[in-house]
Amino acid sequence: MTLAFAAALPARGFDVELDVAEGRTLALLGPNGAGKSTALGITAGTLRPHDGHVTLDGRPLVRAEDGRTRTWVPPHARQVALLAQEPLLFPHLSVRQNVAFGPRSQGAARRAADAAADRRLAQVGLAHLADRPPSTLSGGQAQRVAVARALAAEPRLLLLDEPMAALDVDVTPELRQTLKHLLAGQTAIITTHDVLDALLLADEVAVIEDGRVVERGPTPQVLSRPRSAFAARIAGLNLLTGVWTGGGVRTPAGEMVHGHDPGDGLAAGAPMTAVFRPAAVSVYLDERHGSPRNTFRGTVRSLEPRGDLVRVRTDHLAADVTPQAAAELSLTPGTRVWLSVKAAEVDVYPG
Amino acid sequence: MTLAFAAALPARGFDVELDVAEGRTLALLGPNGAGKSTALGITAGTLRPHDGHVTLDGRPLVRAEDGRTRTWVPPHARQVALLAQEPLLFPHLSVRQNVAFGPRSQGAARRAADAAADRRLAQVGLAHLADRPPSTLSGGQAQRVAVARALAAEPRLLLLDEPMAALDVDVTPELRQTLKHLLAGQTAIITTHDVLDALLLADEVAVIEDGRVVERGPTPQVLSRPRSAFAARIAGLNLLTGVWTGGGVRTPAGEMVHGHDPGDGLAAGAPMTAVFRPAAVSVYLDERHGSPRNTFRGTVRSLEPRGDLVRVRTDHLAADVTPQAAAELSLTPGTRVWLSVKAAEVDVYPG
Amino acid sequence: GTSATGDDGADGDTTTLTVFAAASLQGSFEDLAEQFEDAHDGVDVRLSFAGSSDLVAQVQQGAPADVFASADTANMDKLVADDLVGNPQDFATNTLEIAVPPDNPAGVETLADLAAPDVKLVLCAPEVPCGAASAKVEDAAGLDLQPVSEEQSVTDVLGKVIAGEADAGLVYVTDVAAAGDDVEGVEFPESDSAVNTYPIAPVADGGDEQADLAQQFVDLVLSDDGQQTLAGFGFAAP
Amino acid sequence: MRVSTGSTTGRTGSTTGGAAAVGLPRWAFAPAAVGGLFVLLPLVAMATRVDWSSYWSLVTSESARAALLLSLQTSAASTVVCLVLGVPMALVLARCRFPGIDLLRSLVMVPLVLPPVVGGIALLYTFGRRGLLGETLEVAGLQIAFSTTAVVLAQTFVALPFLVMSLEGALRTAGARYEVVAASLGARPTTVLRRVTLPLVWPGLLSGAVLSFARALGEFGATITFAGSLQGVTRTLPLEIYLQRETDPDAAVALSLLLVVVAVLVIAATRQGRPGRSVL
Amino acid sequence: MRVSTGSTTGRTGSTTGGAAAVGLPRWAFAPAAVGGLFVLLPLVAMATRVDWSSYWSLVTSESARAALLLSLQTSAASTVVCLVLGVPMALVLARCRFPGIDLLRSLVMVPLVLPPVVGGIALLYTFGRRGLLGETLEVAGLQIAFSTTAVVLAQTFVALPFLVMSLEGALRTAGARYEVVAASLGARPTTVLRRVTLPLVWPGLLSGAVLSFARALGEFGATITFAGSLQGVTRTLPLEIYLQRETDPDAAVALSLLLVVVAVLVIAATRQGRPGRSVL
Ligand SMILES: Nc1ncnc2c1ncn2[C@@H]1O[C@H](COP(=O)(O)OP(=O)(O)OP(=O)(O)O)[C@@H](O)[C@H]1O
Ligand SMILES: Nc1ncnc2c1ncn2[C@@H]1O[C@H](COP(=O)(O)OP(=O)(O)OP(=O)(O)O)[C@@H](O)[C@H]1O
Ligand SMILES: [Mg+2]
Ligand SMILES: [Mg+2]
Repeated sequence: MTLAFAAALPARGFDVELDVAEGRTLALLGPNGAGKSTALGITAGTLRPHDGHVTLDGRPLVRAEDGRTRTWVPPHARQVALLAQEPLLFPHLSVRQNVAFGPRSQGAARRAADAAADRRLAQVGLAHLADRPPSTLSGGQAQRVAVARALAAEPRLLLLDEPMAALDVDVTPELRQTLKHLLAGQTAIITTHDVLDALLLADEVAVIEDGRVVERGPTPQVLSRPRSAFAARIAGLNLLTGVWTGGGVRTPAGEMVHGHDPGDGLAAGAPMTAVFRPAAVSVYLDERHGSPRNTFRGTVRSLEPRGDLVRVRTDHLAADVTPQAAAELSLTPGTRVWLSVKAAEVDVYPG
Repeated sequence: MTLAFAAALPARGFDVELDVAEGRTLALLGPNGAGKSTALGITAGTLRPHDGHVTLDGRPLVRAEDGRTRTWVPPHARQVALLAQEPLLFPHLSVRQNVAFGPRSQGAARRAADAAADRRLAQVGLAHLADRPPSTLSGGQAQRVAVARALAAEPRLLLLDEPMAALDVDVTPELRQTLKHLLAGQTAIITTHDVLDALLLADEVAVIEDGRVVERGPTPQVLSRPRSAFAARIAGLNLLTGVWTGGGVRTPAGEMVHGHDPGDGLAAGAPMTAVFRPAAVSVYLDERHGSPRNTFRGTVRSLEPRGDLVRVRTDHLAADVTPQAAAELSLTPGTRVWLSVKAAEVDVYPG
Repeated sequence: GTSATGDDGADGDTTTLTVFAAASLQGSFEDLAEQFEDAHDGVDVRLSFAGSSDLVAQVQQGAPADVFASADTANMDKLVADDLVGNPQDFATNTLEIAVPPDNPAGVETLADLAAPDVKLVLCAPEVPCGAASAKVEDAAGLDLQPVSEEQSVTDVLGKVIAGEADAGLVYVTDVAAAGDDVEGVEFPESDSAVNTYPIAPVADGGDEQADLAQQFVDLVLSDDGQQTLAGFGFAAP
Repeated sequence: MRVSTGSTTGRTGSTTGGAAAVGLPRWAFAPAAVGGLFVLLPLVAMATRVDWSSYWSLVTSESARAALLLSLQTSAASTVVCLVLGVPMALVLARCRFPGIDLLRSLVMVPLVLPPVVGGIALLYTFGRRGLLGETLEVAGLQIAFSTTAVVLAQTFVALPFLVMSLEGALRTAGARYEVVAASLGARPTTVLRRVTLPLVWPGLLSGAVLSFARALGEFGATITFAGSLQGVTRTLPLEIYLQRETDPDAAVALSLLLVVVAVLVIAATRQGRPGRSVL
Repeated sequence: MRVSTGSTTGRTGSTTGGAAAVGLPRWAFAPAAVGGLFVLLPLVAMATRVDWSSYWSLVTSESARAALLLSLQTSAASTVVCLVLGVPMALVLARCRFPGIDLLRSLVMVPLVLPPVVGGIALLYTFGRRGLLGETLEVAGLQIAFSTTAVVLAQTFVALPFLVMSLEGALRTAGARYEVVAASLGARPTTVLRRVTLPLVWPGLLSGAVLSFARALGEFGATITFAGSLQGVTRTLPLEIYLQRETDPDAAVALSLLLVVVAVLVIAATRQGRPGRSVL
């Protein structure tokens, strides 16, 4: 492991273990206030853990026991670059000087550092703003310069805290592509609220909720077979958990969910997860007893356009229907509906 | 018109005219640095225009001629609340006091203001943080409190500068729903990079590029029949512009585009726009001469998962294909491809 | 000047007499004021001490003084010229003395010793009264003294000697007396050539009653009792 | 010490988790220590000279107590006057732009550079009986010079720049962003001032007030010139010290130590209320 | 004036578009004006007393020129010493946390409250021949008393708190967020200090230096007590002014005016370089 992280900060209800292998990228997902920035801060050395340790390439960066810091490598000696949630460009330096700051600080000559800066600025599409003072940039421009600055420092470990927030549609795919390119072979952690970032940039995903890791694993696995409600939501999947009854999954609310048979002899009572796509869900105003073997009651909470379809969100499930269907059923928030999904569409697995 | 806005600020290359009718919401779209925040700043009174005027409910808020301010209503007397791109919560006040600041300033009694604050905090899902100091909030929590604070001021005109950036998937739909509810009947301008915000919250859309309005109109019209490249991109549509040749549209690059016949006798040479969905585009490795009447050459720039499909972006067009198709064609950035789309899928209109 | 009257006291009958005196008179005038208060029921003597020139400036600007006692005639003359005081009378004299630190590190015995190059000597600047006096004795003795500093006031000279920073300084006899064990005095005969005279005068422009009281205070200073008190602090008779 | 000193792998004890700051370069501690010693040693030297056996009786003598009381009263009063005049001045200097404001700012600093006695003379020329405003004041029945009011004026004159300076700096650094937000929420300028601006610059305001108080407490030259030295009326502690010095330099040093103790107590007491800023 | 004064529909002329600030409450201008007049009137009163016909010859007299030159040289030197010692002190006070730091901070302010004459005595007790360090210094062959070095020490002693204070305030307000970013980009503490911290607090540093210079320029009490007064060696302009006052008070006032002009020029010149902060 390149990065081994196990730290607690009780003041923030934070207690997390993570590791990232050499050259891999880990995406940290989780709701607002889950502790994503806290994890990055402890790794970068802007926060001290109350307990625990962080090790990079076998070298301890920090070790703390019950509030006493035993080992402490100062941030500048960690080779960890942190792109914080706010851009925090140095106001007294030009855009180019900001980006050249990392190389300069690490001993590069002026011209080499400037050249590196211009290269990075070109990568984020802002070469033409190199001579501007940061105070004259728009919010999104500043964020892109901050990305370039973090990249230019060429750290052993790169920490990106929501690098894509506040970027316009025009530049997001491009910068995402740039990052994909640059993160290949770079050990990195990225926090994001966008599943696309996780899918494209991260080899692994860890989901944090309330300061605890609730789920982790390779990106495709977590996003296709999530075990936590948050991972399912971010992956755009419906998720139900319950216990195995032999023929299906019984949820705590008493609903039965049938799906692909998970095969292998599972003990009745084993914890199970059932997952299905919103597009596989049909919406009715009354209960049907046709071929779909799963039906659930719900109340419509919101309707959102989603591509060519409309996403109908109920209390705990979502369905994608055509605008025509939504209009015919005159769905509005508050409508009581039945949701049904074919067993063939439901993926059932232990966990 | 409730809001009439026509202002120029040459120092930022900004020259924009806008208006918003009573009770309607305008979405300002545009790339980073286009001038969205500038427009809001001039309306709120945090920036002075060099030339122009802003009128709210027939009352002039600011009038400037060639750098001389002729009329100037100070920000506090404008009844315009601005939620800036940064949350800027007052650090010395608790979360509740922050939200109660608007009502208190406008003369509400302490208890009434606190009650209003708690109501607004509940609406953004943060009632439990009411007694916290802002410095202990995460980035997304702070942004939600700022939304609640702006709402609590109950302004005549509400300006929201990217209120959704940095919010987690969990809370975004909910807050969007809250805003939708609250913006009904509220005159408002919202800037956003997310087409969903525009679709759900805005009655009208204006697209700004390089400090100029390039397109505006009712939201469904702009997003389904965009005239500007940016609007098309944000709506997730492919857009080609050219001139009418009688049978189709000829682009400046010499390509011919055929579509639904726009009907009515159009003069040859009239500027025309052709628009089609990425999902309607098929990708081939060689040129086909089958039923689709439109084919275009392109080089793959990036591949992104998009729901169940993969979005293939080429130089100027995008196509959504199944993962299987992408794998069969072994599409990677740099692959030269032919894109084809049936004429029936192409919407052609003047403009 | 007129001072406030009847401002405190249950009987509402207290009269205040304000005396402006040169700082070097502090000890002696505090004693004198006590004597005066003992002799005059219901009279409260307020003393204000500062450099003579400060006091002159204050009186010129209308400070509420009833009596002014100066450390030199030049300053008193300024007030006389402005017609701000009554007839000044000399009430004490003072002569110079060499002040050395208690262990006398430079072994100063005579005025001539001060001219030795390795003696760190401090004097008053010629612009201030004690400096003028120093210049007179220097002339009279035919010496060319090379001070390392020309101080603003006697206190500053004395301060340097007490701290041991200077090996010797020229100050007044009364200052050596007031400093007690902190310095040692070395008398020298040439001091007779510069006798400093202290004049006192009631400040004009007061009400009758105040003027009366002021004159009585001046009289006390000039009386035998007063002279005896002053002598106790090292002053010589005029 | 919480702050690391630039070592690559330092071992530092810290009593709780939380924000960590960037270390100072290790070399910075040497000049800082020299500077600290340069200020502290003279205080120690003073303390070693004091005859502690007679200290108590000296500082509780009637004249010393009267002087201390007067000093505390007048310094408190001039701090209030400084706040009343200085806060608006700092606001104008920090937030308004008009021609000549830079000159004005420089002029307001003049009492800092003026030797206090000259300041006292200037005050006499202004508020004295024969001064610029003397007649006007006399008609109004006001006799300022040589009264306790004069002490307060003299102290205010020398202390005002401290308040203005330190508050103006704080206002500039804080910037106007929060004020803009407050205004857009409908707060009138007075409300913005009271509920946003002043609370935000509270540390600067507090330290400005403490500095003014400290400067007023130590004021000597302008007071003796403009207000004179009458026991109980205008003879503040520094004037008492000056007088003592004529006759008993050691007593003067002992009284100075009293002044230092009072000042340190006031400064330290006010620091207590100052909340630490979080680092990140 | 760029800033509106709280009117609902004011008419204000502005020469260019751009950032607008929240207005000050209109009432704030009244006390600000009173405060301004309170500082300015005494200066005017002084100027009216000067005999301008003889002014030029007075300020160009040999003694005046020597005093002015010495004042400028020593003040510049003590400003440099203040910077060398004070910048690290401010950094330590603003960025380090260790027990006793609050007391230390209060003690560093003591020279502000100490009447300068007492400060001079304390310096004598420390650096004088018989002072705490006197013997050490004498062995090292250093003779400080009655030298220009003593003047610089006295000025540094009284001016140091100004620099420390104003820089510490700026450091606290600026916060450590940018320093953290710089460190995470690999900058060593020294680099962070040089390229981020100091440039960010530049206005505070500059105004601290100007204040120290101004305070050193006006220093009288500590200098006369500790360094003495000899033309060309230790007699700075304030000392010359005091001496003049004994014989010719009006000449003293005239010289003071020279001091004021020099100080205002220095302050104003330094303000020029100070960039305005943008409002939003
Ligand atoms: N300085 C602080 N003091 C105390 N608690 C804090 C502080 N900063 C953050 N917290 C709390 O710690 C928890 C974790 O915050 P953190 O900033 O790590 O969340 P996050 O996952 O980054 O959220 P977001 O997506 O909103 O940025 C939150 O509950 C937050 O309220
Ligand atoms: N203080 C300033 N001085 C000069 N130019 C500025 C200033 N602030 C912004 N600009 C420039 O003005 C233009 C418009 O900026 P604005 O902040 O309005 O963009 P925006 O549309 O809000 O962008 P974003 O989506 O990134 O927030 C940009 O080119 C920007 O660089
Ligand atoms: Mg965060
Ligand atoms: Mg913006």
